[in-house]
Amino acid sequence: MGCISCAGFVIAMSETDAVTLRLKEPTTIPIEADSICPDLFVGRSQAGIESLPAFYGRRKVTLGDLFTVEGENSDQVIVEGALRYVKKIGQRMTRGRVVVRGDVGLHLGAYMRGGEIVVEGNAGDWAGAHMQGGRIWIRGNAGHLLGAAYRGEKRGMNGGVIIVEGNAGREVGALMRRGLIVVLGDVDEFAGVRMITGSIFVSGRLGARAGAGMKRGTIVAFADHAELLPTFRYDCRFQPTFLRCYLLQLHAWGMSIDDDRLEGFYRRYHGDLTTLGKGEILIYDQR
Amino acid sequence: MIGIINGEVYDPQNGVNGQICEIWVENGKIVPPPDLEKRGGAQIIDASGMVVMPGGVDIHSHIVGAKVNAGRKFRPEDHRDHVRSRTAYTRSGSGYTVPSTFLTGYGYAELGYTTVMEAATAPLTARHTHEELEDTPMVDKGVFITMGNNHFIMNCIRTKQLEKARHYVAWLLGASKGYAIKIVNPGGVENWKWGRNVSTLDDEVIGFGVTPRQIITALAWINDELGLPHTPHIHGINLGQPGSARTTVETIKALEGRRAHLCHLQFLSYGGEPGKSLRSGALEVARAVNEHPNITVDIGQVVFGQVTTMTSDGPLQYRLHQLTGQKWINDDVEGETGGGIVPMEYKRRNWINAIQWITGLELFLLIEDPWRVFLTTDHPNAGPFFCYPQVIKLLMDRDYRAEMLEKVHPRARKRTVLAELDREYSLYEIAIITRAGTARALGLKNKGHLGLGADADIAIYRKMDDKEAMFARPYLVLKDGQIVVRDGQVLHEYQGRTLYVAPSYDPGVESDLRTHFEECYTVSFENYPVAPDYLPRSEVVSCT
Amino acid sequence: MYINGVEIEDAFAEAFKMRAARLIITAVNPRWALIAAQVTTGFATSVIACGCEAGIEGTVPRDETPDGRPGVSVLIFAMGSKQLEDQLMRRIGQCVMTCATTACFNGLESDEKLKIGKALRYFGDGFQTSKLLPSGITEDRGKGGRRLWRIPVMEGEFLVEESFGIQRAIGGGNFLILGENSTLTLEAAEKAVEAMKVVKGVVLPFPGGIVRSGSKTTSKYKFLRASTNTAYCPTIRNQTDSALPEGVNCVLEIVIDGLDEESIREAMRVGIQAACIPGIVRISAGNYGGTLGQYHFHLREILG
Amino acid sequence: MPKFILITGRTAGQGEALPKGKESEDYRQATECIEMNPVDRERLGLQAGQRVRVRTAFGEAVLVLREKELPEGMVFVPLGPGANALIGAETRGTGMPDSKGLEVEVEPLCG
Amino acid sequence: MWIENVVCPFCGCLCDDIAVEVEDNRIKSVKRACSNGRSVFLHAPTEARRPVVDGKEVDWPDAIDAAARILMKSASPLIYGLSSTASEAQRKAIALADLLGASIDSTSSICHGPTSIGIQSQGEPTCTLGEVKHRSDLVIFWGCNPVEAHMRHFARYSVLARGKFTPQGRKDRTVVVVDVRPTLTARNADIFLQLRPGSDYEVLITLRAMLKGARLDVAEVGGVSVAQLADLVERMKRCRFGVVFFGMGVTQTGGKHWSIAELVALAAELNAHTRFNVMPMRGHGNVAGADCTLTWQTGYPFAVNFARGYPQYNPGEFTAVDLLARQEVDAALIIASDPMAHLPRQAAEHLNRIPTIVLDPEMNLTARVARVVLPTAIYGISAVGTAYRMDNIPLPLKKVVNSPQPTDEQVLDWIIERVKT
Repeated sequence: MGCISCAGFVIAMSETDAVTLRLKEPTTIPIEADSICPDLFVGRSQAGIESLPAFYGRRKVTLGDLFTVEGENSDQVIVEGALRYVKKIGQRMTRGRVVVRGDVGLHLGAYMRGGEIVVEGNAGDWAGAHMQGGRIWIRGNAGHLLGAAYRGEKRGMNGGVIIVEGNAGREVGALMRRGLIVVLGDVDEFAGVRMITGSIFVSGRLGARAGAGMKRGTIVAFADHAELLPTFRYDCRFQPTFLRCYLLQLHAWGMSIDDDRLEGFYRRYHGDLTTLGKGEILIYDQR
Repeated sequence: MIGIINGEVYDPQNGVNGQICEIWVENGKIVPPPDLEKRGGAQIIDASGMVVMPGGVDIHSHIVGAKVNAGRKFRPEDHRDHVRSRTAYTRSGSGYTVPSTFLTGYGYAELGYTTVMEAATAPLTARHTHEELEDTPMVDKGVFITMGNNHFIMNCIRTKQLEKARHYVAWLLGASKGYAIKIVNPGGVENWKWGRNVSTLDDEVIGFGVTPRQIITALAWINDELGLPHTPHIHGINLGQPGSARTTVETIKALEGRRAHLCHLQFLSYGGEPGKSLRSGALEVARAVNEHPNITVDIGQVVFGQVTTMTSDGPLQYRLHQLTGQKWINDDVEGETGGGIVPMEYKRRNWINAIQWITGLELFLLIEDPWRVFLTTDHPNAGPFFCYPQVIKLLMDRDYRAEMLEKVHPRARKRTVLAELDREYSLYEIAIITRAGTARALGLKNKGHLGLGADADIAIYRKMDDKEAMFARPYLVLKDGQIVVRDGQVLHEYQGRTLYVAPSYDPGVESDLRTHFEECYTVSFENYPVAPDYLPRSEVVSCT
Repeated sequence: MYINGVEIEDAFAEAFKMRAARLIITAVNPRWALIAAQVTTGFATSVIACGCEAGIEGTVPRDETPDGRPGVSVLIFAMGSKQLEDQLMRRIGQCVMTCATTACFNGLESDEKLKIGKALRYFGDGFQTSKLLPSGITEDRGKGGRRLWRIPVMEGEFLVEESFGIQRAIGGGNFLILGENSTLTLEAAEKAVEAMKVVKGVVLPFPGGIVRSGSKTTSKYKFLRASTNTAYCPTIRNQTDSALPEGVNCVLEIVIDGLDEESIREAMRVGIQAACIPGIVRISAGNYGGTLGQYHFHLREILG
Repeated sequence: MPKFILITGRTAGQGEALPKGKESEDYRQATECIEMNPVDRERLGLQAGQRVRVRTAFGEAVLVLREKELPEGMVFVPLGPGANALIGAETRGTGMPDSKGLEVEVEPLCG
Repeated sequence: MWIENVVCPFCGCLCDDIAVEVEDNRIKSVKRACSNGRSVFLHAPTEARRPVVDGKEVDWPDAIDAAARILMKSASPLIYGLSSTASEAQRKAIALADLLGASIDSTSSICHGPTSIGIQSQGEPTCTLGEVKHRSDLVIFWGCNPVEAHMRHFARYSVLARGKFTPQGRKDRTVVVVDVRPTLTARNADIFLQLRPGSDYEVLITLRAMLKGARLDVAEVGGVSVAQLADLVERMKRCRFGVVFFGMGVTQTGGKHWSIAELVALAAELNAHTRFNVMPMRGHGNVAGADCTLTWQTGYPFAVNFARGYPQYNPGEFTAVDLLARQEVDAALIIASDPMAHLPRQAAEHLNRIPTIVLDPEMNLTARVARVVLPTAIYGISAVGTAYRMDNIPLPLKKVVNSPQPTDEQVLDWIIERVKT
């Protein structure tokens, strides 16, 4: 780890204009709160926001039942409290910004189309599933199936950017169709499984079976070792110019990029040979 | 007692063509108008400005059973965004092209349909089908039993023991609580179990020494001998292939005047040569249908959008899997049949799909006798059943049809006669192709009409210029005389009947069957038949 | 009007509408970026016979290029978008792709785009791949961002942007330096070219930025539409309707193609000022009586 | 401490004992055991029939050692309470815990 | 009295040729069943048991009332089990889940749940067991051990069975076993490929690549030489009718559903050369039925949640192990299963913390910790019903002895009625 890192991250957001929600009671009963979505808060009074629907287990309730709400009519949203069991925050959002102070539950920003979500803690499984645009920035760890497709679907993430400063779980970017996922820590097995195209960058350890069944797309391992499937074949050691473009973009977003990774050489493997074989895994190999 | 008054009634079976007349209902049946005294206590439905029809009767749809359920199971992506919440009176569910059972029942009722025939079940899995039917509310229903690749029947044909086959078929229908004989790609499905198919009526079925022609003619003969209410229900050979129009016409000729129903004819009416590019063969097929009064057909009209193709035609489904690259289920059933499932999308701008769409409409418009051509989408193969109103609009509204034709791939438009066909179906004809005709073809004497003694299955639609909107949301639907749907919404759940036949047979055939089961099946003869308690409400439809 | 004793004639340069693209060519070091840029802008002095006019706009430092490598900015001008597309295909394909270590990026934000990389990618013979570089957080549904094509070549990969923005531009801004002798006139012209390098959005398409064979739009020969600018040729000054004042024995022209009027104006301003050295008699400008070009750059206005 | 790969699974004994009840002696005997090959067993200095402590990252169980033909480095525990004490509840987004292939330590039960 | 053609409800084979001798409402002897099946019949409880609430025996109405109260009070109830009861009871359980807005999951999630997920991405070329009996000349058992878990599978369906096109039974077939250890099944194989644990995925994807003719840079995969794999690929291409039976050796190891997807893809692609099918070896007698009933009522085979009033599906979210381990449920209704014995301890422990209701013919480990214990008749022995064989063939279960207990179906019906009022 450490070849790409994120030192300072500043959230430019005026808290006075934002809508702040604070979960009243910690609970392990799952809460579905897809109504915490900037699009729905615009043009709504505080009372209007409080009356938006949510589910506490099997009980249909309102956001006001579960959260104290401050502010109104804004696409800038702050969510606070013990949110590990709160699901679907920012689902289908197209604009604005959601800042989650702490850990958050499943399906964060699923089907998201625009705007930004920042999680200051860890996120649960399926964050950014079927995402189409916008950016999700997770300062802690992400769960499994980050930016993945739900079961049975043909394609997952279709645009946008996900950045995870910690680790991510299994099946990162499964069936990814477009977009960029950057994990600064480690990822578990099956990163980019059956990806159609898109980019997955892993700064820490790239788990086993990365790129299994991938058609096109790029997986980059910035650590200098990764265990690959037999259905990937070595091509060459080279300096991919396109990768510089991506790294500089990350730099522009506030990440520090190790010079060796920018200027260095990468071993290129192509696969998966059970499909088109146009995918590639690039593994850093010294400067 | 309920009286429906002031409505414009379409009851083709009884020659009522839009006249304003009263329909009276009591104890689930159509009854004569009561005297004034009794009228006082009756519930009166004022159907002014509305169209009153018998409840819809779907002659061919895949709604329940092993294959449909496998389709549901492997397509969560079909269900995720198509859900129905529970209410105090109805169950929840999910699914678009392959909806869950309760949704299917509600969905049909909400279109004004009150009877639906499940088009294909392997007898070995009939128990499953009946379990699902029990969970399919609102409608009366029946099941067609696949027999076109049945080992026992093929053995009888080879050894020229058609009488034995006849007794077997009678036993099988009773044992599976089926309604009709279904034939799917006769011989081709058996050959698929060796990776092959048939392409002509005289190809040999591997290991059995019989031909598709022999299977079809034998089952047509048996059907007549047993006096089954419906005809044999035939999905012929070469489905989906260029040149299928020719084998379809040959099949009609091979029947030599015997009654038969050819299902989803659109898929079997393509011109051109095998292996070459597809074109409509509707003219050729429609001519043959027009010339053969023994034949009825349903169309299997393509509706643009998502579908789930599912047939017992194993080799066809494998071909679709290879063509589309979509996920594929294959399901070979021992000694009886096979099957496959592949998700698909019909696109306007795909010229092959456009030709399929055109072929269906051409058949609708070229087959002259509405009593012999019926509306289906072969749900969910060519389109979901809830798209029927869209098809009705295409048939009733020439301008809409022309407008839609403009939107399809130009290559498909080039060689079609569709643009020249300006026939428009009347409400009377729509009533025939969606209820009166289908009920008659199924031999359901109490359905598809509003004459005295008929089942009080009634659909009342608000009369509108936009026929799609009109048929999509009936004002009221009555099932067995109860109002079950209002303004296109199910009011409460209602358990319909399962219709089946129980033709008599020589019990002597059972000893042969025991041997057959020991040799051929992995289940015992005793555990094969579906007991009557699987049918909570049932009705045996008599044979002639 | 005089600058450093040099007369600024009350004349105007007549310029016309063109379409332009900007390429950012990068390479492993400045040398190779420059080689690629020079070759790409070679044989591109005049649309009359070169198909386009092109030149090097300037160097681009590492921290301003999309891939963080040294770059050179190139502007290419043509009479219409069709011709421009044709020239970009040829020049990027033959001059940038062939050149060791290079990559080629779009340098112009515009709604009007030419799909150059998208067409060039076929050189990859099926092995080309593309990457969609995300640009920010406002993008919706994968739109936005820049698509880059990676074409495998013997050395590694040639990276070229899918689309190049093009915009309305102006060709034919100019001024004439009328001097006492050829030595001083060339010196003045060189000084002008040097000074104009700092101006963004313009290039000087002629060799070294200077043209000696200025032209007029007629010819005595039917097959020729343009011929030498007889009014400014000193060797035939008394055989023609000469525009040369006394004491002028050499004229050099500087032609400027630019992305907008303002940059051409600025280029002319700094160029003329630099050219006004002792030995220069007059600064003039080429025009066709205002009948041909839509843009008129009045010298005195620019310098006033 | 040498690490072994744990495989769990059905056995005939466990299946047969199941209908006799989870609290039956048969069921306990059929499930509360661990199989190991003789080479590994000798290397650890263990005896068949001996009780051993088996430990994973998720939990531990005390099981009776049995000798069985198995690849070296692998141990087998029949499905049951013993196996369930050893496997974790993390399903990694699949619903299915990692019931096979875990690393385990096996040591003689002291005291 | 001998009762013939009894369906044994123990495992997914659902052998329907069992003969059971009954005297005085007790099963005396059993013919043709395997040792597991025999044990099921011979140890079936027949003595009367009363429901238990909070450790005290109560009457049925009180027990139903207690169960209903727990469920109604719960904000997030779980219904789990289902695989050892009849489909009629499964349907009632789903109706109850729908009514409550509960999560419902079957033991599928810890056996062939990954199979369902794999099928959802890839499909499933399959067939009924009779097809295997009649046609198969290449039978592969991958990560399953029928000799111990499905004891009559060889004889009735897959290896020894003689069929129309396999008149010589075993001699007509090549049997391949792929496993990580030499199981009893492997001893019966013509070819045994012993894999390194957890490498099923690698081997499967390699076979697929080899079938495609791809050149690979490796000499061995998962402890098996490429030459051996090439031999297997050739056999698969050349056979007349091949089938792969697979079990938890595939579903429970690393690749999980992706291994299944590869296996399915391999079989599907082999159909370009010959006929090839796959079939999961389903464990419990009616676990296939649980998949079926859940699917036709909700659209999904397991891991279903009704909290929003309609079914949502997500393995890893609505599966029992996850719901329990994350403590997302506050009440549980367990039907014909023993999660205290079968789930990872971390998950099972939550059942100790929350009110749990158990419907089961036996006193099991879960019943020990349950607030409400509802002893029911045992399906296929003292209750009729329908069960689905591993190939989804529905079979009628018999009631060979009378039980004083109500059936699962009846009890669930009572609970539904009580919840409704």
